[in-house]
Amino acid sequence: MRKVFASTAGLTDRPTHYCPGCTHGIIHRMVGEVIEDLGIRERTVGIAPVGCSVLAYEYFNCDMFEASHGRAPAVATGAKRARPDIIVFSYQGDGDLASIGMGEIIHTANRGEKVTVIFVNNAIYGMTGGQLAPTTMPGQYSTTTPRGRDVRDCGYPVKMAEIIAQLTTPAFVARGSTHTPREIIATKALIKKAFEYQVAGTCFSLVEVLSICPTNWGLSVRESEKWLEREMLPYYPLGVKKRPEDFAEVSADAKH
Amino acid sequence: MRKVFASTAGLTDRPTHYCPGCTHGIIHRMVGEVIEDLGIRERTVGIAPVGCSVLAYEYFNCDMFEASHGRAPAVATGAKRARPDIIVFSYQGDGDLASIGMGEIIHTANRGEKVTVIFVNNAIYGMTGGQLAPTTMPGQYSTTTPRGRDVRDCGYPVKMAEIIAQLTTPAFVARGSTHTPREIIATKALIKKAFEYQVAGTCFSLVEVLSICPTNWGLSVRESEKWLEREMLPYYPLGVKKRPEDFAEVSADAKH
Amino acid sequence: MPNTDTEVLMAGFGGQGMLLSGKILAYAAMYQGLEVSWLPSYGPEMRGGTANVTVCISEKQVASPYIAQPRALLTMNQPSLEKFGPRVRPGGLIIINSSLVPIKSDRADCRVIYVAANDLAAKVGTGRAANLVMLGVYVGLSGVVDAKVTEKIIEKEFSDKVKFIPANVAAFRAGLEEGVNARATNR
Amino acid sequence: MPNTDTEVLMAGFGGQGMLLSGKILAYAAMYQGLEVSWLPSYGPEMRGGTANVTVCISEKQVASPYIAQPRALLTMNQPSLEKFGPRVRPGGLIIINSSLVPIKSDRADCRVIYVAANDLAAKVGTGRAANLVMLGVYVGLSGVVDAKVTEKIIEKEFSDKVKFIPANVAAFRAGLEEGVNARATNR
Amino acid sequence: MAKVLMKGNEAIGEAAIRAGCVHFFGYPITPQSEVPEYLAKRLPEVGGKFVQAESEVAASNMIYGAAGVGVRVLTTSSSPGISLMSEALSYIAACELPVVVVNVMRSGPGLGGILPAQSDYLHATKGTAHGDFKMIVLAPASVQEAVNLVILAFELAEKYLNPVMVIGDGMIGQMMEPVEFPVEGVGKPLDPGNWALTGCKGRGKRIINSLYLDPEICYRHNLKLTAKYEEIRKAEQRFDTYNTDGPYDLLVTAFGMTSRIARTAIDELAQEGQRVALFRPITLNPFPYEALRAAASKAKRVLDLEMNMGQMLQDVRMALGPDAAIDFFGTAGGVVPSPDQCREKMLESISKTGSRPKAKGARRNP
Amino acid sequence: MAKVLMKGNEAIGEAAIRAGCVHFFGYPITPQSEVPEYLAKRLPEVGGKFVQAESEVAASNMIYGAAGVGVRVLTTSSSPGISLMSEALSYIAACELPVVVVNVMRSGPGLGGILPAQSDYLHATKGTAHGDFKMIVLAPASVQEAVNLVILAFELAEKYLNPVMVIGDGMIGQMMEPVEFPVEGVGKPLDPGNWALTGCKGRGKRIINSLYLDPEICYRHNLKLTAKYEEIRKAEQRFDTYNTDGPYDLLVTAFGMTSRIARTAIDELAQEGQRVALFRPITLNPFPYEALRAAASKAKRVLDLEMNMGQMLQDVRMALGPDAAIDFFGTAGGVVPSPDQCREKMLESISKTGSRPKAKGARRNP
Amino acid sequence: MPKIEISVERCKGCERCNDACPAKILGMTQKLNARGYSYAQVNDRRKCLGCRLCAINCPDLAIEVFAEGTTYEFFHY
Amino acid sequence: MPKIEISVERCKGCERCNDACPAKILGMTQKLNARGYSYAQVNDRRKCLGCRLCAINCPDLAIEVFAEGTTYEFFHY
Ligand SMILES: Cc1ncc(C[n+]2csc(CCOP(=O)(O)OP(=O)(O)O)c2C)c(N)n1
Ligand SMILES: Cc1ncc(C[n+]2csc(CCOP(=O)(O)OP(=O)(O)O)c2C)c(N)n1
Ligand code: SF4
Ligand code: SF4
Ligand code: SF4
Ligand code: SF4
Ligand code: SF4
Ligand code: SF4
Ligand SMILES: [Mg+2]
Ligand SMILES: [Mg+2]
Repeated sequence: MRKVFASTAGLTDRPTHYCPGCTHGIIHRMVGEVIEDLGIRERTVGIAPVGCSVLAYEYFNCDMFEASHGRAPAVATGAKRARPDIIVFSYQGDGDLASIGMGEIIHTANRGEKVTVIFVNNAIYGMTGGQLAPTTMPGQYSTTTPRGRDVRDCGYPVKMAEIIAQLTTPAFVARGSTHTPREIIATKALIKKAFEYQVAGTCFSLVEVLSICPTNWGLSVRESEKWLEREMLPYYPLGVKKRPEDFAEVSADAKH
Repeated sequence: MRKVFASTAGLTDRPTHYCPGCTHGIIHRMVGEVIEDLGIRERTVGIAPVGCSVLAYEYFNCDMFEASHGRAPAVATGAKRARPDIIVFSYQGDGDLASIGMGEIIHTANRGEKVTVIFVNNAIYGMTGGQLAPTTMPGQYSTTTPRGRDVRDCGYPVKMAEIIAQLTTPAFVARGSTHTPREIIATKALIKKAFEYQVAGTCFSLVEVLSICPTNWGLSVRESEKWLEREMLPYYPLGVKKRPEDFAEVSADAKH
Repeated sequence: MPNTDTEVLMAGFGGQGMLLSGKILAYAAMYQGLEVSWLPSYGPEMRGGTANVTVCISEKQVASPYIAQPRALLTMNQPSLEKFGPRVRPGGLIIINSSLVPIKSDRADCRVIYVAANDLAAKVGTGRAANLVMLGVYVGLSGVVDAKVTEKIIEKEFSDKVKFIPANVAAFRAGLEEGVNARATNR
Repeated sequence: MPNTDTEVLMAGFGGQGMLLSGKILAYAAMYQGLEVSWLPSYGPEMRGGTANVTVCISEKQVASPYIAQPRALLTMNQPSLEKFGPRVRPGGLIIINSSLVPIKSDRADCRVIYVAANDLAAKVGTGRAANLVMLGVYVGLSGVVDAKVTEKIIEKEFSDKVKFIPANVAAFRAGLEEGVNARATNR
Repeated sequence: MAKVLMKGNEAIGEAAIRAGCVHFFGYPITPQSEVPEYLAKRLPEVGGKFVQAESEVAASNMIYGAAGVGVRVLTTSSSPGISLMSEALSYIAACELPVVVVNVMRSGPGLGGILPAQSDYLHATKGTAHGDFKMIVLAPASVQEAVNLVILAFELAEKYLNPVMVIGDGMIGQMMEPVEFPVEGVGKPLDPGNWALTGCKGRGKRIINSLYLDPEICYRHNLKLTAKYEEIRKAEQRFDTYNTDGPYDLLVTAFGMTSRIARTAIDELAQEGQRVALFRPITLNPFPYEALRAAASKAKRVLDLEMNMGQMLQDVRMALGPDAAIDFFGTAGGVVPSPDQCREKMLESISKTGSRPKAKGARRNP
Repeated sequence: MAKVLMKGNEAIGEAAIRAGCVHFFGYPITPQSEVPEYLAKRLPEVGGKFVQAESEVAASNMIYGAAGVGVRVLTTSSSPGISLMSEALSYIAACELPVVVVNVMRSGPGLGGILPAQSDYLHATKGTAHGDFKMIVLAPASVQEAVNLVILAFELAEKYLNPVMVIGDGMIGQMMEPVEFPVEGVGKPLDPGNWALTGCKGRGKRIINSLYLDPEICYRHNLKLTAKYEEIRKAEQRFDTYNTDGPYDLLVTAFGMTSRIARTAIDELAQEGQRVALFRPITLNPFPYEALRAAASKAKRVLDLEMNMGQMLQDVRMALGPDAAIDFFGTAGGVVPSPDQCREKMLESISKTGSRPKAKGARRNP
Repeated sequence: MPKIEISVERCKGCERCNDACPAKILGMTQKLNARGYSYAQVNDRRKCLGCRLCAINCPDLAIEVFAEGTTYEFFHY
Repeated sequence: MPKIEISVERCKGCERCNDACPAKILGMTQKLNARGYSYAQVNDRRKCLGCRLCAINCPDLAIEVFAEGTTYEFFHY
């Protein structure tokens, strides 16, 4: 018998602390597998955020940083500039990347740092117990919007992949999901592409991955997958948002 | 004889400290005139940034804050939420708004705070002596890019109006310029619209205004205007980027 | 009047309701004019971990709400018994939910009571109210708070889920009876 | 050997080159083995303001580079004369560029020299080198540094704009001559 | 009003409302997230405004904005979040705006852990940020006191136009104790005085600013602030003592919850005839140096107990001098010292004094 | 190497290069912008990396990342910018990474002004951020010493795996003085030791982290750090004295540039026969308490001079005790005390001691 | 014949494998594992297609898939 | 006849008004004002259109424009 699916060298074999059904685990596995597939484990440095995946440094089987809340892209910048030969990725939640870390992610992307960002959008603050995230859906309950997200008060959810994609600097930006095996397969391909661009030294890359949080959504795992599909997918369309190949050189050379 | 052009009640009559030809002065005047035109001077609170316009609190003839570098939109949020009856505007440079203050401006816009932001893009850090701004043009000299902005190192200039315009939350977003009387006239109309939306309680509004910095560009005033037209205009197209009227209600109401 | 100064540690898995039992006990004591504190463990947001609370009751202001050696332990799961059992003060009280804890305590210097709280609770209503059986046993045994007052608090706590009141009160009473009996029989 | 310990304040509008004159003086002193410090005013980035620099020269390590009462003042504009004139130490030296400063100093207790620095500079090359006329006067008068060394420094400072060297050296020499004469004539 | 049993974090939120503060800007962080959660529910009910800021940097600048337009305003956070507020707190102090900041401390440094600690003492009292400024810092030791001090914090903030920080450890945020609230609306509406930016109708324009380009003016501004801090120092020192009536051999210093753990140990030792007293500063700034010195003068030795590696210890040393006999015991990382540990450390200290226990049972153990 | 005349800010940049540091991440701010400007030019020439960060928050996290992968790294800023680095500095200290931070201080609080000040003493030495950690803090008094201390800073940072701050006022950044640099590359390449994240080829994975959920482990980590600070305290105190050889009536304490102004006044007073000595701490942390005490024991009185409202004064008090006769004179807001002002304050202090001047001209005025 | 192996101790009982299996051969136990979770089990081993979808959908790397002979990977995973 | 007035002391000599004037009637003085700037002046008063463009283009509010009788505002400013 041949193993056609097994654990990956990109992850340690430590069981995770995530809740049953939490798709952080799947996203970890995909990143781990890509690291293994590309043969870059021994030159990869990962950066864990502050969020439910704060312990990601225990799970990824490569050198790991733990960054302060939201600043993983700045840490990534420092690491990659100092050692351009290593592969640097950050793994960040929506509170981390899209709220407190908005400035860092946009500028890191805009500078075109040759790093890869895995952005886990679960529309909530998981770790701290279900507060509003910038990506929380209109009407969605959170502990800091006990009457549901009121768009007149909190505005609409931010679409990070689209925001980053729209910067002029060449990049690979895409959005995947984890609510079905089909989307997981597609998302893994996106993550692989993202790392490949870094390995080739081409550009910044970011993959936003829609993820479920049954615990703080107050839903079963199955209901959560349905809710993601029904509520999040229309607002957060999947697919590639930007490729470096599409870049039309801005001819400007504004010496004066 | 009738005065058909005179100083405005929206400004104090203190001469400014700006360099000869610096268009900060024109942008001040336009804002002051709009405040006068709309009859809101006595209920307006302005917020000066840290940048060449740090002393704007001396020039605007209304209640004024001096904010910390980049955080004017957060100050505006606090002020407006606390007193929804006042008209709140911030006046910020490109270092202030687009570099250190990137997180604050995006979230303030995204929450749909009913405030108005005047964003002065002069493609440089004026006050501190000509360092790279996020909006500095490719190849442009700055004291921290002594060989010109290398886009492989610093990425491409950020287009703030486009970034803000692209958020889902309804807003009025536009870009104007100051390099000719024609554009000044058009820009004043944009600034007026921006304030009108706030007065009506409709939405967040932002006007990006292209401005010259002869001192740090190392050009004469006339050369600066030409340079703005030749180098900046193609990259930073003028016009209205977003209007609240265009907003198609996102039907989502993701209660669960 | 008995010296009511005491500290109780109530422990179980998250979701087993021991924090609520502790709150009811604290409220009951407070309503009787006693000073109280209710200090939960708040670990990192790890899922499925244990949850415990220390309730201190005193006639004077509670000094330390953090108690290393409580006078009583109520435990709903084995890890908690293993972790906290050894810490109970000599001469103290240990109440174990034998429906869920398969092992015994080895504390010869404490009074140890085994109650099949889930079974008892299921019998009088629902197994989910096992936490109140445990509370009942403790109240019956220690007499630290008045049972009637405690029942009122239970009713108040469930005032927005009225339909759960009867089963929870019944579970409390079932535990209370066990406790009162135990008090009468031994020691 | 004369006691060379001194402090000179050089002031003018931004762009008039007094910071550079100060730097040349400091360099010249340094090359002669003296200790020096060069402390510019750095005001807020207000445009068109005044710029001044304090150069301290000492045989021992310079103590305070910040001097409230300098021994000498070289001034290229009226505001600086008004501001700093009163601060010069009694018995000190004030050199005024009379090409640009229409007023006189009222310091009877100081030696005051008026030099039409711009005119002189224009005569020997370019008016833009007035700052070096001023420096020349000071060097000639005070003898604090060697004129030849100073000329070498000037050449070095302009080494990437060689074509400006002759005019600047000429301006320095013109000033020097004035200074040496003044030294000989009075006091 | 009757007593209610309430979690410290929620009681802090409610206390603010009772003080008349209905504006909150803050960012979630354990172990204080129940404050914003509670206020997100409550504030709309009382016509207030709750805003979840995008970060602590933003939150601290939002309270600057809200205080500047003349409303009472609160933010709360925990250690790393408070560090991010450093710059804004310097601005707020410089502009003399009244704000209240609550820090429910967790362990550090860095991300540390979420369990109780007292290791932000120095950041709060000494070096909050750049420039010469000081906050008033209040340290409650019970949920009731947290309520009282939050209310006091608003009073002091407005009296002195200065930021006030209430600083407790995670325990105080997470525990429930009975509390009694003063009647609703103790706080009269904040008086926007002659400084708040309310629109210049009927008066000259106002400016809230901390930039002073002229050094002399900036100096004068600093002197003015310093004079204010001196006034605060003289008028606002608060502390509590325990067992100081009779004679005692050892004086224990402790603030916040640690003082209660110490009390348990002191009571136990009293039963053994050991005479130990407690000095608890309530205002960590202004620190009650003279009062501590007076209390220590009656003891042979001082033992400082903290949930940190010796931060208040600096002030204890400052009060008593470099030659004073001061012992220290501190825990960190979320480890709460047990009453037994404290007891042991007290006995160690006592043994160094050479004192013998007095008749057992001299004092009753409550 | 021959001496060159150089601006302090540029010399600081060059010193870093000479120490082997070719990575810089920072954000412009007056009066230190010449450091990044200089390095933007120089670093590409020596194969280094210059990155203008989007903010000080980002810059401080970039140096965390760069130090974590094992390169020597520098950031520089001025007061408000340093406040924004608070959180990251706590992380860096917790993770025991070697970084050097230069603070060219300007006046505060808030935006303050851009002129010289020394008002970040307490933020640097006491309460940089949340949690129990300390930086090593070095205070140069000349451009040459700034160069030397920047080089020393890298050595100490790497020896103790701890952030080191070099702290000077705006004057030191802006003035030119002759400097001599050590030969290029004093610094051997940084030894990535057993901690740097270089990719796990040929070894187990490494983690750089400050999260310790288990309180016991977090406690142990704190104890380990504290032990390190104790080691630093013992080994690294540095100070300078002036005029302490003979007898003296007054001891002046001052750090950084203020000490030089004081020296001018001391020299003048010596000509008048007044005996005044100077004590200048070079390491503000660890502060040389014992050495100061020894120096002060020979004087009748101490006068502390600072460009702030009395920050180092706390350490002087800590060293000498609450009963010591200590006077203070401080300026703020960018006002630099003049030698004359200092002289006057010294005379005032001397008059309080009742001493009379000794024979005039006893000491030569240089 | 392809087959899968489920790690009792890694499984958290989320049932995502159950939903993913096109052969509908997976179910949950009544028994609890050491961490208190009811865990996944194969109800009908013979019908396993070796398609890996259960493993792909599992957040906890609790499933390994084995196959013999030639396998056709319709999707690269 | 429309006319403009230039404030000698407010003017910084940037020449933007010169460039803006459609009638090309503005120039700069040789004299300097108190702040050291050569300032704007009207060379031929009679040709002024009262169009306000010089004032609109001036960063320093140094120009006031006066007109008599009916004016047609082609652009609202
Ligand atoms: C400076 C700072 N602010 C706040 C926190 C508290 N905090 C920890 S995780 C988190 C948000 C987590 O949400 P997200 O990034 O969406 O990750 P998730 O848990 O949902 O995966 C917050 C606010 C912190 N640790 N540090
Ligand atoms: C926290 C902080 N960082 C940096 C600075 C220094 N600083 C002052 S203004 C400025 C940038 C100004 O540029 P911009 O915002 O573009 O305004 P401009 O002067 O060009 O109008 C900087 C970096 C500061 N005052 N505070
Ligand atoms: S709280 Fe939500 S995001 Fe966090 S582990 Fe649980 S399910 Fe996943
Ligand atoms: S430096 Fe530039 S932006 Fe600043 S006043 Fe001068 S021209 Fe204007
Ligand atoms: S491999 Fe496919 S068929 Fe077999 S159990 Fe898994 S999902 Fe079902
Ligand atoms: S998907 Fe994995 S964790 Fe979930 S039930 Fe199946 S085997 Fe268990
Ligand atoms: S009003 Fe028009 S025509 Fe008259 S001076 Fe001005 S620009 Fe020229
Ligand atoms: S535009 Fe204004 S400031 Fe410029 S030259 Fe004309 S009048 Fe003077
Ligand atoms: Mg999330
Ligand atoms: Mg700018």
